[in-house]
Amino acid sequence: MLKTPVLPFWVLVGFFAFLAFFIKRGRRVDNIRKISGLEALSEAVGRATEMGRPVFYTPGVGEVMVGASSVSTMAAVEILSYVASLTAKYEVDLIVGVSKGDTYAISDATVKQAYAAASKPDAYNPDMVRYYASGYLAACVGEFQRQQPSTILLFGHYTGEIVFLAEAAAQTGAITIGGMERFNQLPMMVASCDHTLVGEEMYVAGAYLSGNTVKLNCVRVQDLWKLAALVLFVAGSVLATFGNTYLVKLFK
Amino acid sequence: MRREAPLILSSVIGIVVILEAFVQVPLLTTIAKELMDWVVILSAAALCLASVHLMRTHIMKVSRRSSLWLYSVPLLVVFIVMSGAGLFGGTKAPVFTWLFDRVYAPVDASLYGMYAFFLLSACFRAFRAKNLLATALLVTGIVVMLGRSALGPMLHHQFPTAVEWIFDIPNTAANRGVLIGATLGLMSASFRLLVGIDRSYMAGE
Amino acid sequence: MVEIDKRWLYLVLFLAVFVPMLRPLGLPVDVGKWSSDVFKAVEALPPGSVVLLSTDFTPSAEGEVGATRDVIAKHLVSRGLKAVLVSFVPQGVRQADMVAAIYEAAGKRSGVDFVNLGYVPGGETGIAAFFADIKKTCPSDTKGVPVEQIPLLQGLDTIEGISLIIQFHTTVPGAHEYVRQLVPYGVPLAIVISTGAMATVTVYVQAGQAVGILGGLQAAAEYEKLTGFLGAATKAMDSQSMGYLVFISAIVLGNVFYFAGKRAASRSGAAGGKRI
Amino acid sequence: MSTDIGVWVAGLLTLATYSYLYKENPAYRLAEYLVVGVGAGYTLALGWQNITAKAIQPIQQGRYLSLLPLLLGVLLFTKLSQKQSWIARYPMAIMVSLGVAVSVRGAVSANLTRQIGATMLPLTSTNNILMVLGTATVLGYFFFTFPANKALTYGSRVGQMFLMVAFGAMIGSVVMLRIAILISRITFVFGDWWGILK
Repeated sequence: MLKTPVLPFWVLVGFFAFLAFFIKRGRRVDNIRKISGLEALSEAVGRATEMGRPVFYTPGVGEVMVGASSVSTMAAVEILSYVASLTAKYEVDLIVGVSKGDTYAISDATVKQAYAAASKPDAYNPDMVRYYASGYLAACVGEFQRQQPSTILLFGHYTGEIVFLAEAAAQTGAITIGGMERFNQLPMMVASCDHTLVGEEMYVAGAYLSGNTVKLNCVRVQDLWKLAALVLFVAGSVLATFGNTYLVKLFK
Repeated sequence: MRREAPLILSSVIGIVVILEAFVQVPLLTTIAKELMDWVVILSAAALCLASVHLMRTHIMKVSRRSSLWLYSVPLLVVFIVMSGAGLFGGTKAPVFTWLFDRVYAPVDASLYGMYAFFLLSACFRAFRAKNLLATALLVTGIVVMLGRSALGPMLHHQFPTAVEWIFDIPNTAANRGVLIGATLGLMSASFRLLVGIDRSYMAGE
Repeated sequence: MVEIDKRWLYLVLFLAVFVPMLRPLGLPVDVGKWSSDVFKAVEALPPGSVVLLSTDFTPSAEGEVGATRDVIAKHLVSRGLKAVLVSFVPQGVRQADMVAAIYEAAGKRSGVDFVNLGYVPGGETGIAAFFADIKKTCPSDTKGVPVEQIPLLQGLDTIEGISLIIQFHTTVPGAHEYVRQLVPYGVPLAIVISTGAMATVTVYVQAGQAVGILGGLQAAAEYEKLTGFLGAATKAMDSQSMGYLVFISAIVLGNVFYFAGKRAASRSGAAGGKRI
Repeated sequence: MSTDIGVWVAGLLTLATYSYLYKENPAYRLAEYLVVGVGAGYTLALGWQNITAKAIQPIQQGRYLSLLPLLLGVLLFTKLSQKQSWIARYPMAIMVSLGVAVSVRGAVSANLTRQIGATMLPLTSTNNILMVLGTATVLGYFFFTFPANKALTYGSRVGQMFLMVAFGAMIGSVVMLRIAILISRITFVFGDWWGILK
């Protein structure tokens, strides 16, 4: 009944089962490694407060409903939720630039929710989340120059435009923090931004920022599975060295 | 209920779509196919919502004469002409293709052509030998630039080979390490989204 | 830290790219072995030999292999070689037309010195059929002239009547299908390809299944140098090379400024360091 | 020089866009607002085509199941209302679930198990050893919850080194592509439009 290869299915089921188990057990997770980009986040919003200039946030060019970008866009939305709660608290202007319809709908709901949760529903303004459609890049870099945000945050899914976006952001003198998971565009972000969340770090951001035990347990499970993956491919390599290709075939 | 009902419904939908990829059940395939059509319709609906928002914002700007309202006028005009032509004349309508080819495409292509300048600016600032890690970035960057241009082979004939090696070995290894970690992160985030732990867009009341 | 206005950098980059376009510098182009092998294979053919040009590429690859197409066509014309043009990709017919235009511009006649047989559908199967019986697979040329009335094709039944194949690979079907189907015939094959895909076909040269590879704009420039028909690729290479020089100089300068004024570097201190 | 008005509009907008390199200015702003307007209209028209093809036409042909997603789409618009915006949670939750499900179902095999399998290399050459070591240390850089120890610290240091080499290489390799695109843009302005270049 299972489609071949069956391994990915069992890996997914096993991983979800581990998550469920660790969440249920609910132990505290300490010793979280410092992630400088996330440490800098609240500082950066604080800076905007001092300077009285807006925070610019963009969840990228990804679409919530397109497989390749869905989860990274949602991870960016999680971070947006945190940033919006800070801007609500400190009463700093927030501008969110989006390029896709579904991402707009979700981002707007998120910002509205965050302001409501911070007991500042009146401070929310529908103009905060701006839909630029495919004029996204032109509009973002235009806003950078006009608004002179003190903080520019770029998370989510990006393609080639990131080299322009991140560098135009850096040139305004704003603090720039970025994060993405696509490896081939990451370097451009690393080159231009003050801090960059690399790959998995972006998926950990929600847990890290909230300190929520449930979410931190998920990070714990990720770590254990990473360790397992590491042990597996090292073991597979050692076995292959001696001519045993059992593991290699299993993972083909 | 206002929170739980949509969550439960959406979780079921998500699980069906995931299962369909791994399990051979004709009914599941039929349902999943149907749901894939929903993606297209829902994302188009979200687009309409965003477009309404866009129009509303700029009409407001014009009527309130807020800053830069003057620019909102041409924006609204081309938006209405473009979507009107598209809706009633189809995407082959002459106005539609003219606006696309003569307004959208050149600006888009120009922005694309500007990447080189911003890449240069990024290289100028970022490639500085501040410490060991930054030096590694700098050295490989220069080696690859030389190896990929006509200049490298003039200096030393091994340059292209070195570049191939960098891409084959260290680059692939780093890519894989990031990919394995990021995929586990993605799976974990998917779980949280599907069961409703991460739901910033609908938390609270 | 010494700050330069980035706009000076922009200006320098623009000029570095633009000036060579106005006035090609003719920077030395280092000719690789694979390009010169292709050149030699063409040079070795006696005038009047028939070359098959299989332009299996789409307009999106124009920037990478368009210049190669032009310089090869000019080279063939100058050597008095005849050309059979065919494409196994629908969009490739337009590319074949461009080769035909170069032949016509040199006063060559369709049907005698060259012929464009148009698009052959069927992918790899189409290639196999074409090799086995050219005239049966293509009943007429793109002008509608039946193959029986085309002098060039008289006596040309299978692919064995062709002295050299030059195949433009960008998609499927492409070089891999050619190599597989050519096995029984042993006609020499040269591959024109984009830089990015080059690695996938190098094994064929090493195995002797291809005489050489022309990869990307760089190879076009090399071929232009070999033939003396300097054109678009040479100009673009000059622009590219100058652009690279600007990038490398900018990095060197950036470091010079950085070490010269290290003390003042605190603000953008995070830049370039450990920032991930 | 071209006499085609379309080429002129395109050309002027090209210059307006490039003026951003000097600084943000009214000409750039006009180009920016125009491209947002045209882009939004364009995507809207395409979206509408999709709704027609996937919902309206099937409904007209008696496939009433397609009413369901259409209804969900309409419910999304309750977001615009103050009181009833909770209804929009249904379509939004479904949108997120669908996207996430499609994303995760493909990722496990392509990006996880197959990558692990591809890293199992016989440790008989320097390259293979470097590959396994690189993948392992880069992965080590992403451990978040393990208490700090020497192996982890040094391992992730090496991993960072691999990352930096990879990043440098990728930045270096896009330079050519970016210059090539710039060349084609310059060709348009000075060739097609002004006719200076041939």
